[in-house]
Amino acid sequence: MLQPFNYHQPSSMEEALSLMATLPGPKKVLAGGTDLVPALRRGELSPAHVVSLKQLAEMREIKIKEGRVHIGALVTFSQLAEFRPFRGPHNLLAEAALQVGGPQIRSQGTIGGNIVNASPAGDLLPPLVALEAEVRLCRAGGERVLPLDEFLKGLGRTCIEQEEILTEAVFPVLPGQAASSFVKLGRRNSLAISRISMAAILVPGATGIIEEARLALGAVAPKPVRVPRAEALLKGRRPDPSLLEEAVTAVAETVAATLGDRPSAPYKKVAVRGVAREALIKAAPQFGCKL
Amino acid sequence: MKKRGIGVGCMFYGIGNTGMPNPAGAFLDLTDDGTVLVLTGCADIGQGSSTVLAQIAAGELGVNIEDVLVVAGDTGVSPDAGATSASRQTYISGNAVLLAARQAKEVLLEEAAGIMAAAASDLCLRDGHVWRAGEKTPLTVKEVLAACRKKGKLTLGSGWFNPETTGMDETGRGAPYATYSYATQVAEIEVDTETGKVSVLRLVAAHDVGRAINPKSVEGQIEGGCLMGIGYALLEEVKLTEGRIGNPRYAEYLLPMSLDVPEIHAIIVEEPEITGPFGAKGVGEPALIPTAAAIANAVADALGVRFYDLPITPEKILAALSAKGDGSARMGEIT
Amino acid sequence: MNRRGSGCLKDGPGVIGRNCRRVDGIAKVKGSAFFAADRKIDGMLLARVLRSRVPHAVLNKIDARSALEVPGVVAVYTASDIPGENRVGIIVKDEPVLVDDRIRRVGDALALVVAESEEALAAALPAIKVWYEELPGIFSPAQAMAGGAPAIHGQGNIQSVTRIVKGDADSALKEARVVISRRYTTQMVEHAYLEPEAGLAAVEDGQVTIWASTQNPHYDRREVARVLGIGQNRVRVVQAPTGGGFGGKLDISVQCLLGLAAWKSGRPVRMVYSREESMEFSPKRHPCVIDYTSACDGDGRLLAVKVKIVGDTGAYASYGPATLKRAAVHASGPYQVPNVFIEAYCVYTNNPTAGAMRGFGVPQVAFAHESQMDLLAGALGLDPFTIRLRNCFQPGSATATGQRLIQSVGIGQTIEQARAGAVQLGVLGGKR
Amino acid sequence: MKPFRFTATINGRPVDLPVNPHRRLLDVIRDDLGLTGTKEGCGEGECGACTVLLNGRPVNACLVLAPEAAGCEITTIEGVAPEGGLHPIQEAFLEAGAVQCGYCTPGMILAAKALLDKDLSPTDQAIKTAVSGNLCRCTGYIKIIEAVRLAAAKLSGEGDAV
Repeated sequence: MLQPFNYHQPSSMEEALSLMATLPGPKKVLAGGTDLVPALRRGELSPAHVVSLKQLAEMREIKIKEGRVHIGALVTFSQLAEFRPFRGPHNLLAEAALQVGGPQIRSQGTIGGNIVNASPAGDLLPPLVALEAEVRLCRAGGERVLPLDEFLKGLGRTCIEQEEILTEAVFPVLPGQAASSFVKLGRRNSLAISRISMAAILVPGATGIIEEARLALGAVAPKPVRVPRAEALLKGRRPDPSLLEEAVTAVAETVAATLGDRPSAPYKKVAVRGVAREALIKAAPQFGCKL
Repeated sequence: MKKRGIGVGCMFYGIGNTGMPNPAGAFLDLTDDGTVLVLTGCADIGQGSSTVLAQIAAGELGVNIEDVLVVAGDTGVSPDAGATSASRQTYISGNAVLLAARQAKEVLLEEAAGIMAAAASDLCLRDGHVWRAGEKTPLTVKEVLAACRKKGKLTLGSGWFNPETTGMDETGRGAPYATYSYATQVAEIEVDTETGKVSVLRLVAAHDVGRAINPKSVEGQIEGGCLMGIGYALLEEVKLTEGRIGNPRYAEYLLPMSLDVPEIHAIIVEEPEITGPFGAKGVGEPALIPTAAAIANAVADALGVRFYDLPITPEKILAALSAKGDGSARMGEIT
Repeated sequence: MNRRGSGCLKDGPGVIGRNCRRVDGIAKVKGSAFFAADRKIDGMLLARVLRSRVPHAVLNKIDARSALEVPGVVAVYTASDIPGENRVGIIVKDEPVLVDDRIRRVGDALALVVAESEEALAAALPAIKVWYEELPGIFSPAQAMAGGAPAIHGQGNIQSVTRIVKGDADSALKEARVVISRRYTTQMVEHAYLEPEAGLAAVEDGQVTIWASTQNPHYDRREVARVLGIGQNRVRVVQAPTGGGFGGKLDISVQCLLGLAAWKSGRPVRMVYSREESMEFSPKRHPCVIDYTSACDGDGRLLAVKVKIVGDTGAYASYGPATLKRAAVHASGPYQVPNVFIEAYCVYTNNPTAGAMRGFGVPQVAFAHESQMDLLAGALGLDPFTIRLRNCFQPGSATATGQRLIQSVGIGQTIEQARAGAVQLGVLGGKR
Repeated sequence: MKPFRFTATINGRPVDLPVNPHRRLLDVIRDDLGLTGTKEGCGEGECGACTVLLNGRPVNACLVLAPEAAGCEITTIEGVAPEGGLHPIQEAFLEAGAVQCGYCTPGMILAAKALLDKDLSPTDQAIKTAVSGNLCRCTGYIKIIEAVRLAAAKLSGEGDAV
């Protein structure tokens, strides 16, 4: 049984924003509900008002325009996983979406919820950080756009304000020749919380060298982290097994520094090597081959 | 790096409670139209006992299973069958139902013997007919039932069975179970030496169940047991702090799910138990028992490092691998 | 009289050995099987238990007056409302239905609230005031067995000891070629059946009927009758379709509380555990510490085993004594061992109760004895199948308890067939 | 808190009833509509026992606030079988021995249906993925996976060949 609250189902963005601006007392935005409803059931949250975004159909769309991908906050994990244009360079998003929960959670849970929850283990966050995504936050009479990395404050905290609604995530389209991957390590193969995850984007140049590398790790810090040392190391070089080892070591060293002495550190310091290795090979099979 | 390993686990398991009486009773009504009602206290909790008991009654009375209705686990109408535990219900309640069926059948066969001028011991029931010396006769069960009723004879049965056991004395001597089931499982696993993750690839599970009354149901028990055993070996642990459970939710107490399932090859071995109903023993618990042992041995085979505490988690594996070489991986000492 | 069923292998044509469909299958695939939580009776009340959040304490007083003022609350029952005996347990009657003197674990039932709605229950539970005096807790068998440890149940904390002695294990160890000693530890495990505990009770014509998710309706009947102080003939327990049990639904959960509530209130009452309640308060698989020594000769033939098993049964005995006894009987595995010394201790602590769970102590000892077999094989360079075949029971073998096995001894067959199966599948290659 | 008017189509039939907005779709289905085939196993989306189809997609009814499902087409286990008969998936579950305690079964069947409504020749991996949000503690999933494979064959008219 959930504790009672007032429920609102605005039929337009304006109405939603005006409710957010005017409703008194604690309020929560309801998107997919897969995290909010259990929190209500456990009594961890007891908002006076729940504002449902159900009717805001425009937030359910994925659009590609002017070189940027716009993903509405209500886009579900299933939608992301099934979105055909994400089969190519952007497949890290589809792969990450497919690793979330099980089919039921994926039909319901949304990208907006995943971002605003800001769990260190949020599956979509490393891909979005690697994609250098921004988030749009709207309020009555205004909006702001923030880089995701800046928006996330770590351990479930973000810089969203009480009256704001996150409406979309936006990122630049990757070049056509780019390849990407997402790898998640959980205790089991579905309905698992990520223990370590990694998103990798590699942009090859004309001669087969790596022109650009972007790596983002999840669940090793209060929020997803990029690995600049490993990215720099990969840049301008050709993927092969020895470069892989260098990169994996660079990732592991960065993680060791991030983890400090938390209880999971001894495990994660080592295990991240396996995750990084798999992610890099998935993004560029040449890493795995003896050339 | 991924390393494969193979491990073996064996077990035996006494069917029924340990060294103490644990009877089960059953009532059976062979009704006028030849259909059968079985009343049993045996709780079917999903393992399929009601189906197996229906098969046993049908088998003894020579009717179709569709003609048997089992009313189970209602103390208002059914006799005590003891607990659904100790892998005992097929063997013990199975025998109780068999005996109840036999008692009802004896009335019927005696009547049939009179009609046919034959010895009751030469007769049996099959497909709704009376058979004599292996040959079908035109006499139907329904006709015999009608003849019984005409004389005021009811075809009811009651049966109870208590496995023959003795208690254990203070040095443990005794025969605590009437029969034992046996099993051997072979596990093939793969360990990722970087993440410590163990994947069970294949399990071969050979179980001596005496006789499989319902083979598919036996396989179902074995497969389910194997998966529970995988959870025991690798995943599951109730976390306690000062008597308080820290992970009382499915989100925190993880069970294996469909994507974690290996190939499971169940092999049913039948070494009939002469005191069992149609030779049957039990399988419910044996299904789970050797799995963790086999997996632990497979992990040791893969890594050359043995684990002495369950569950074998990725953390323990990586810790042990990093300690390997400093003598932590001991082999058997030879004296 | 002890009657034996006969083999009767000539009978049972067709239907025996056939994959008949489950007799309860259609209702289950259609969703029409009525589990206990699906059942409703007009005028039905709902019940929920107030449970202890501390592991060990003297209970002084419960004041439910404010809870009774919550609209919709019909009654709050405590131990003094129990008309019969306030102790249940399959082997030892040591567990209160509602605590009357001492709290022995987190989750002990203190009071039962009966109300018209979930909302009323939710408001009433926190309104009940409980006074208690906390006592130091005991959270491991080692602590419980140490000299001077406070007794959780009056006498010492060792609930039971099972000893199995055969031959002279100590002398045999001296003669052995290989001796291996290891300590094995196993964890506490949850049954995690999909259906949380649930039941519904109603009183009619002086008989109380309880529909419950259970593995043993006749045991439930005995306990409810004792607790209510009425004849067993006036208690009817109907096992509702039960969504798994694995041993965890052998103990009393909702039955006595529902019987009490329906008996006292005169109205039908339903209680359904949440998942958390089920996982926190149902019995568990015993965590065990197993010290195991095995010895064999140069051919890998077992000469002796010495085993000490300590199982943490938590606050109440439940099936603990039987679990540890069974663990002892099975500790030497399906092998002929001429010299055996086994001790199994069932120990009280202030941890959650451990009771019956599928395998009943044997998965724990199997982990140990099978690891030992591989260690012995490794020491002698033997194949794991070979050492097992060399030692396994045959018709005529005697077990550790001296029981002679006459027939239906299939262990050798299972080893051979598992190996053959593994070879056929390519799990085992030619190299072995 | 004011009741919300819950209008939806459940198992092909329109429903229209006032519902307090803090109630879950699961509560409406089980308590208000008496469709108790949908089971509650955990109340937090971790077991799939309460799986229903919402506009054809599988969801955990315990995670859906009732008003969120308003206007949707909802299928529960009671709406799967044709009048007086069984759906081929239900048949297949019986035939394959995929049912033990039966508590996960309705949710499993709906998760399978969500897959087979879109794909009649799923790979084993697709089948495992389709039921990867549904816990079963009895079967080891092997026979459930077999049942879905069998159901796919039945539905694509190859039932007898399997």
